[in-house]
Amino acid sequence: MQVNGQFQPTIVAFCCNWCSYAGADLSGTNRLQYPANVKIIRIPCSCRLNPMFILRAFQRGADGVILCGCHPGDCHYTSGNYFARRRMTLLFNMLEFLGIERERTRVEWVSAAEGAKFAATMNDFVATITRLGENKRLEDLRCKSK
Amino acid sequence: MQRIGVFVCWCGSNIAATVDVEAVSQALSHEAGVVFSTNYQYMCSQAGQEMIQAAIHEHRLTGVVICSCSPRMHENTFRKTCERAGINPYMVEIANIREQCSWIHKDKAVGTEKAIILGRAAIAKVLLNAPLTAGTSPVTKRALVIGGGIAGIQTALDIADAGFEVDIVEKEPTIGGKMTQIDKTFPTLDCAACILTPKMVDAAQNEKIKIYAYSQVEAVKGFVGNFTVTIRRKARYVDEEKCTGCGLCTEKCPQKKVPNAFNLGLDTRRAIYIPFAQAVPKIATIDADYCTMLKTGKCGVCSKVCTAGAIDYHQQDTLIEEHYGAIVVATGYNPIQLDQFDEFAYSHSPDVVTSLELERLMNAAGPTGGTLLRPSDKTHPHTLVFVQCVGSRCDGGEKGKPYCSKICCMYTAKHAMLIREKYPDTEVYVFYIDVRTPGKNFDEFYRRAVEEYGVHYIKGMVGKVTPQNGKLYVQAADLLGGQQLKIEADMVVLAAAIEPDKSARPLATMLTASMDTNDFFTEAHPKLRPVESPTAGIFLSGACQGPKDIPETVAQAGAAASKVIGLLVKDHLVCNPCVAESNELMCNGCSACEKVCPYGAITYIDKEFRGPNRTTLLRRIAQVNPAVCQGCGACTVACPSGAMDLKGFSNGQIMAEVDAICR
Amino acid sequence: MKQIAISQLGQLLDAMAARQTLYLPVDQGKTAQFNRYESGMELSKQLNTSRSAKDLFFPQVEHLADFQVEGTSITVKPRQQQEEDFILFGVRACDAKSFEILDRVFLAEPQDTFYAARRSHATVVTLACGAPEETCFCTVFGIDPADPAGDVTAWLTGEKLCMRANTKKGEKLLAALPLLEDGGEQAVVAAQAAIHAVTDKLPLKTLDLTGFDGEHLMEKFNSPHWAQLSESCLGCGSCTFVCPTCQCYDIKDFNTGSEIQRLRCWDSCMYSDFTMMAHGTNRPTQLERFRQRFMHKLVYFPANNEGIYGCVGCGRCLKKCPISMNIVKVIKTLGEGER
Amino acid sequence: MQEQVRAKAKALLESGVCDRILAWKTGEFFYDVTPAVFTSVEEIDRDLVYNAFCGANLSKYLIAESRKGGKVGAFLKPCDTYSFQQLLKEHRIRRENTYIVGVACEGMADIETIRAAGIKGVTGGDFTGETLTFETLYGAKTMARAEALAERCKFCKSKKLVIFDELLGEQGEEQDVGRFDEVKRLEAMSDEERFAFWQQELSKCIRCNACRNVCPACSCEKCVFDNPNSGVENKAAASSFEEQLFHIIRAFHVAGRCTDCGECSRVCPQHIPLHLLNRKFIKDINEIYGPYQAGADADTRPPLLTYETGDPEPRRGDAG
Amino acid sequence: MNDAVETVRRISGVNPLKCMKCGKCTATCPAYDEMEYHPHQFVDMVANGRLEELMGSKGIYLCLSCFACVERCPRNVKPGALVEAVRLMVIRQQEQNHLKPQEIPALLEESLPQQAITSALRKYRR
Repeated sequence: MQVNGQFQPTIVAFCCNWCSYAGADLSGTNRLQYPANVKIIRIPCSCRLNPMFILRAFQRGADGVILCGCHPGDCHYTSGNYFARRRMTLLFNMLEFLGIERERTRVEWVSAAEGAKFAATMNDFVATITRLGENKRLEDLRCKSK
Repeated sequence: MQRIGVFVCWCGSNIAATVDVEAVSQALSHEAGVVFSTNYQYMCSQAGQEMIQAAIHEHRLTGVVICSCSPRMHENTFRKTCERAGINPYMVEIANIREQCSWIHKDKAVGTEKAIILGRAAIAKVLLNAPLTAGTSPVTKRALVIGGGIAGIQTALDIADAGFEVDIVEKEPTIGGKMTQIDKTFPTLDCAACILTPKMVDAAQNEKIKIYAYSQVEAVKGFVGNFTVTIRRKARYVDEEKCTGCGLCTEKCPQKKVPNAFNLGLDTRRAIYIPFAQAVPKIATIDADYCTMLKTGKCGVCSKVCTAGAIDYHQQDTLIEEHYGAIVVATGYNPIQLDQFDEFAYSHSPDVVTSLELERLMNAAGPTGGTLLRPSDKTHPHTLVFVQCVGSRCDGGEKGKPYCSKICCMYTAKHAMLIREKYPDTEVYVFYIDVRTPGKNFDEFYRRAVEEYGVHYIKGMVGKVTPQNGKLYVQAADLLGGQQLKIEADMVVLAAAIEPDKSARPLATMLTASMDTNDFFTEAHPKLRPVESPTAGIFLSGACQGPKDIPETVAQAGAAASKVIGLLVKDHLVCNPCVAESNELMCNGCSACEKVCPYGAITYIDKEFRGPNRTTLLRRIAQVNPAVCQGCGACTVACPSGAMDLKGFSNGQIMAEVDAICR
Repeated sequence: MKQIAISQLGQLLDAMAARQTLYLPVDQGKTAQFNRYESGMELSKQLNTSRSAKDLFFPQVEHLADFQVEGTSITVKPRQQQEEDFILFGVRACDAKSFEILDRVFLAEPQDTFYAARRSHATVVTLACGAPEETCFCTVFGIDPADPAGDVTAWLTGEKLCMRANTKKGEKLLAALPLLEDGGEQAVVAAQAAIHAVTDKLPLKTLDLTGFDGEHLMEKFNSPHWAQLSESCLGCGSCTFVCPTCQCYDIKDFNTGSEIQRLRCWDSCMYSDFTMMAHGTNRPTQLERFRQRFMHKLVYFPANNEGIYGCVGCGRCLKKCPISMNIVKVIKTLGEGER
Repeated sequence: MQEQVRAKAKALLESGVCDRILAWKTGEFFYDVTPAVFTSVEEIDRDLVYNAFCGANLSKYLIAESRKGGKVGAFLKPCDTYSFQQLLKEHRIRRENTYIVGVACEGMADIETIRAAGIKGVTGGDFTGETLTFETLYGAKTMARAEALAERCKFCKSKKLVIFDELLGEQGEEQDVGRFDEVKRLEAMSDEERFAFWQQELSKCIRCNACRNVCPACSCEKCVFDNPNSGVENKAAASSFEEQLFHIIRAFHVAGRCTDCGECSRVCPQHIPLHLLNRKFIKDINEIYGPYQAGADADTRPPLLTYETGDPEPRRGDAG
Repeated sequence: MNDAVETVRRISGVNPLKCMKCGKCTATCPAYDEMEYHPHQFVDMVANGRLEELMGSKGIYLCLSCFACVERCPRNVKPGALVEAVRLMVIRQQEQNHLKPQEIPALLEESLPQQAITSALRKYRR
C-alpha cells in the first residue's frame, strides 16, 4: 500500500495462541514498539497454518507473511511446530523456486516470555519488507484496484 | 443473517489514549452484518457487561465483537457475559486493541486505523462463527507429584487428605529434598529435620500416598484428566520389599571412599548407603558407580551380611505405567555451579564454601557433628565473611542469573546469628548489595542479627578472595564507609544463586508445559493463576516456579493441592469445543491426519455411503474423538481434501480474517 | 486476389498491426497460441494452435459486471465491451467454421452482447492448411481446408502469401494494405490441389455420421456402448477447453474486498460439478457426463440447428485427451458402421 | 512383450483368478492408446496392446475398480507400481480385490516428441521394438525408441517393480540419471529469471484439470479447487495469481506423496513442465530430510507426516 | 551536559543506569587508594551527569585500565570503559589547541624515537 507516496507494507503475522500471541501481548504490556503495519491473526498452533492462508494473504495485498510459534520442543501440543517447520521449509523453498522473494515469508519462534524478541522480530521484518518493496509476484491485481 | 454488535472498550486511558475509540466504533458500525456499535470506559466492568447484555436483547444480536484487551485476558469473561444474555459463548470474538495496538503505538491516528482493521477482522471472523457446545471427558481420580521435597510432600499430603490417591516420584533414594540438608529454619530457628521428618513419615504411612523413590518420569501422554505416565524405577540393587533398613550393609561395605552427596561431598560414605538416618523409604541403595561387585563382579560383602537377603546385583530398571488426572511439578532447585566465579576462590580453597555446605557443617548430623570447623584443617574459624548475591542479579551472558534468589538474605542472617550465638569469639562480616527482608518477622530477624548479635553488615561487594598461608585474604568495598577493606578471614561463605533442577527442562518438554528463559516453569497467570501451568492439568509447587523460602513453598504446595483437588472432584471435564471435525463426505480415509495427531484423537471406520444411481459405497473415513482432541489443527493442514477443519478456527474464518486485514 | 512475397510477411503484419490490434498464432514453448502481435513475432508454422481461435470471441474468463455493496444497497456496474476493431489472422478452416456454430449459440436471441461486440469488431483472416495431419477430419463436416471461410482467405504457396477478400470487411482490410500486389490465382490453385492430395489420404475422411440425428436420439442415448467408452475418462476438461465449438460456461463471483466481480468462466460438462444445483447433480457419474458432451455435439446440436454438427473436425481433442478417448472413437463405436 | 501380456491377461481371465483385466487398448492410429477394462478373451486378442505408447498410469483406476466387487487384474509398469503402493499406503485401494502383474518397461514414447522431430500425420506403424517405424501421410519414417522417449522416461528414476503378484519380464533397478538436473538449472537462475520462466509457463494453463485428474496422488473425494466452501475454488484462473495458486497448492498437497510418475506433464495440453514443481519438492525432501521415495515401500512415514527434533529451520531470505 | 553523558555512553557502549551499586568494582580495584573517585562513584557520577568534576579529576589518569572492574561487574556496566571514555572526552575538549600536521616538523627533535613521530602523526592528523 502507498501512503502519501511512501510504501507502507501490509504484514500478516500468524501467531500461535500459547507462545507467540502471548509474546506479542507481552511486548504490548512492556510498551515495546513495533510498526502498525503488522496485524496479528491468532491461531491455536503454528501447525494450524495452512499454506493456503499465506497465499491468500499475498493475494489480498499482504507484502509479507510471518509465522510465529513456540520454540521447537516447547509446543503446547508437543509436536505442532515441528510439523509447521517442515511444511514451511518446503513451502518457502517452493515459493522461491517460482521466483517469489524468500524474504517475504519468515518463521520465527517466539515464546510467551519473549516480548522483546517479538517486537524486535517485527521491527526487523517490517524493515526487510519495506526495503524489498511491494509484493508484485504473488499479487492479484483485482484485489488492488480500489 | 447475522446481527453483530460491536463494543469498543476504552480501558480507561489504556486504549483511549492512543486509539480514538469513538472513531473505531463509528467506522465498525458500517461493516457488513453490524447492527450496533458503541464504546464504553470499561467493558469488563459490571456496567460494561450489563451494557453488552442489554444490547444483545435490544438489537437481537447473534454475535458480538469486543474490541478490548487481549483475549487471553477477558475472552472468558465476555463469553460468559454473552452466554448469560442467551447467545452462544462462541459467538464472541475479541479484537485485541490494547496489547497489540494501543500499547505499542504512540501515534493516535496510526493506533486508530489499526484498531479499526483489527475490529474488521474480528467482525469478518464472527460472521462465520457457529454456536459450539462443549463436550465432556472423564477424570482419572489420581494425582502425580513429581519431586518429593517439602513442596511435593506437602502437596501430596493435602491431596491425600482430601481423599484422593496420589503418587510421589522422587529421583533420589529418599524423599525430603533440600530441606533435609538444612540445619535450622528462619525466622524461628527451629530445626528443619524436626519439622520435616514427621511429614515424611506421614507421607510414607498415608494409605492414599504411594512413593516411588529412586524413580523418574520417563514419558507423559494424554491430557488433563487423562494422563498416562511412564515411570522408570531405577535399580537400587536392593529388594525394597525385603530391606529392613537396618543399615548393617552400609557399615560393612569395604568401599569407603564415595563422596557423600548428602553432605555435598564434605565427607565420604560407602558404596551401599542410606542417605541419612531418617530417610523415607529407609532402604539401602547401591551406588553402581562405586560398587566393586557391580564393577568387577568381585566382593559381595553386603549380600553376605544382609540377613534379609535383600541384595540383588541383577536388579534392572523397571518401567511402570500409571494413569493420573492431574500432575504436580515440584522439581525444586539447586545452587548454581560456581566455576565462573574464580575471584571468590571457591575452587581453590576448601574454606570457601556455599551456604548449603555451611548448613551441613553446622548440622549435628553433618560431617563435623555440628561443630563449626574449617574444612581444610578442621580448626575453629574466628573470622567469617559472607558474600551475598553470588551469581544472582547478574546481567547477561552465561555468568550468573538475572534474578534475585530471594532466600539468601534471610539464611545468611540466620547463619550469622547462629555462629555468633554459638561462637561469640568469632567475627562475622556480611557483604551485601541490598538486604531484602519482606516477609513476616523477617526484617525483625535481620535487625536482631545486627543489633543483638553484632554481625557486621557492610554495604559493598567482595572483589576478590586470595587464599594464602591458611588464611583467606578478602578485599572488599565498604561503600558507606568509603573505604576499601582488606580482611583476613578463616572462612568465606558464598550465597550462591539458586536455579531450577536440571531435570525440569526435559520434564517440561514431556508435559508440554512452558518455561521461562531461566527454566522456571511459567504460571498460567503471574498473579491470578500462580500455581497452574498454562497446560491444563499441570500444576506447580515450590521452587520450580521461582525462588521460594519454606513457608512460601508450603503455602504454594497447599494451593497447588487445592487446585488439584478442585480438578479431581469433578467426574467429568468440560472439553474445549474448538476441536477438529472431519467432513465425512470429503474424507479420503488416507490416514494423514491420524499420523500428525499428537493425542491419538483420530480413528477410522468403514462407512456405507449412497453412491450414484442407487448404489452403495463402502468408504474409509476419519472420526475425531472430541474429548481427546485438543484443537491444535495439525490435521487440518495434513488433510489434502480439506475434509478436516477446526471449529472456532476454521479455514473460512482464518481466511476471512486475512481478507479483512489485507483489504 | 492479392499477393506478397513471404519474405515481406513481417512488413505486412506490421502494417496490419499499425491499423488495428492483430492476433495471430505464434509459437510459445512447444505449442502455438493466438497472441497479440508485436513487431518481430513470427507466424507459427504449426498446423493448429493448442487452444482454438474461439478464445478471441469467447474468452475463458469474461468480466461481466461489478457489484458494490454499501450498507444494504447494491449497485451494479456493467463492464465495458469490445469497442475497437481487431484482426484475427491465421485462422484455419475448422476454426473459421466454428465461429458459425458459436454464432448460432451466442447471437441467437437473447444475444450475448459481449460475444456480439467482439464478432462485429473482428476481421477474420483465414489461412489454408499446408499439411493436414492424421487427426484432421474437417472434410467430414463439409469443410474444405484448402478454401477456408472468413473475411479474407489466405494461402501460403511456397514463395508467396496470397490473399482473397470474401466480405466487405475483408476488402476494406486488403485495400488498406498497399504492400499487397495483385495476382496469385495460379499459385493458389496449385496449393489447393496439393492440400486436396493430402486430404484424400486422410484416414478419418470416411467417418460415417449416418444415424447421428434427432430421429435416432433415444437410440443413441440408450446405447450400451457409453459405459465402455466412458470408463477410462478422467473427467478433465482438456477436450472441452481446446475445442473450438464448446461453449458452456459458469458464472462465478469474486469478492476483491472492495467490490464483487462477476465473471463468466468456461466450464466443462465433463466436470463432476457441472450444472451442480442445490439438490446435487443430474449427471451423477462420468458416463452421463461423457455421454452429454458427445450427444450434444453429434445429436442434440444438429437436431436443433438444421443438421449442423457441433464439431468441426479440428482434431485437437484427439491430440490432447490424456487417455486418447475422443469423438472419433465415439462416432465409430456408436455409428451405423460400428465394428 | 505384448504377446506375453496378452497371454497372461487371457490366462488370468480363463483361470478365474480375475474377473476383469485393466490394461491398454489400441486406438485409431495405434499410438492413441486408451486404458480399458477387458472382460473377454476376444477383446484381449483384438484390442489389448503393450507397446511404446502405453504411458498411461493405470494405478489410479484401481481406486474405483478395486471397490466394484470381484477381482481386477492390472498390468502395472515400474513407475505405476510406485503409485499403486502409495495409494495402498493411503488406504485408497482394496488390495485384496486386485491382482497385479508387474511388466517391465523400456520407457514410453511421446507422440509430441515424435511430431516435433518432423514425423507428422502418423497413421500407423510398429512400436514394439528398439526402432519405431511409422506410416504417415507423408511417407514411412523411423525413429529410435530412445530418442522418442518422453522426458520422464529419459530421466527414469527406477525400473524396479516395487509391488506385484506376478512379474512379466526382468525385474529392474533403481537408477540415477539426473532427474533433478532441470530443477537445479532453474535453482541456479536468479529470482527474476525463475519468475519469468514460471510466468511464461503457468500463463499457458487453461485449468482443464487434466494434470490433477490424471494424478494418482490427486485422488481426493472432493478437490479443494472444486469445493465452493474451501475458499480457493475457481473454474478458471481469472488472474495470474490464480494460476500460481492452483499449481502451488496442488504441488504442496502431493508433496511427500508424489512418486514422480510424470503423468501431469504428459497430459498437459499446454506442455507446462508441471513435474518440475513436484521434483522440486522431492529434491528438497531428499536433501533436507534424507532420501525418500514415495511408494517405494509400505511403511516409511511420509516426510510431511513426521519430523525430527533437529530438523533445520526454514532458510531465511535476508541471511540474518 | 546531557549531550556529554550521551557521548560518554556512546563511546563506552555502557549504560551506567544498569549499575545496582554493589561496589564489586570498588572492592576489586587495585588503584583504589590512588583514585579520588572510586569506580562505583565514577559510574554514579556519569549517571548523574557530573562529568566536569570527573574530567577535572586526576583519578582518571590513575586508573590502570586493568579491567578487573569490567571483568567482575555482575551487571556488565564496565566502569573501566567509562573511565576510558571520560579520558577521551578530555582529549576531545583539547581539540581546540591540538597540533596541526604542519606544526609537527618544527617540534621534532633528533632524540625523538621514530615510533613517537609516527604515533603523533596518527594521533593529531585530522
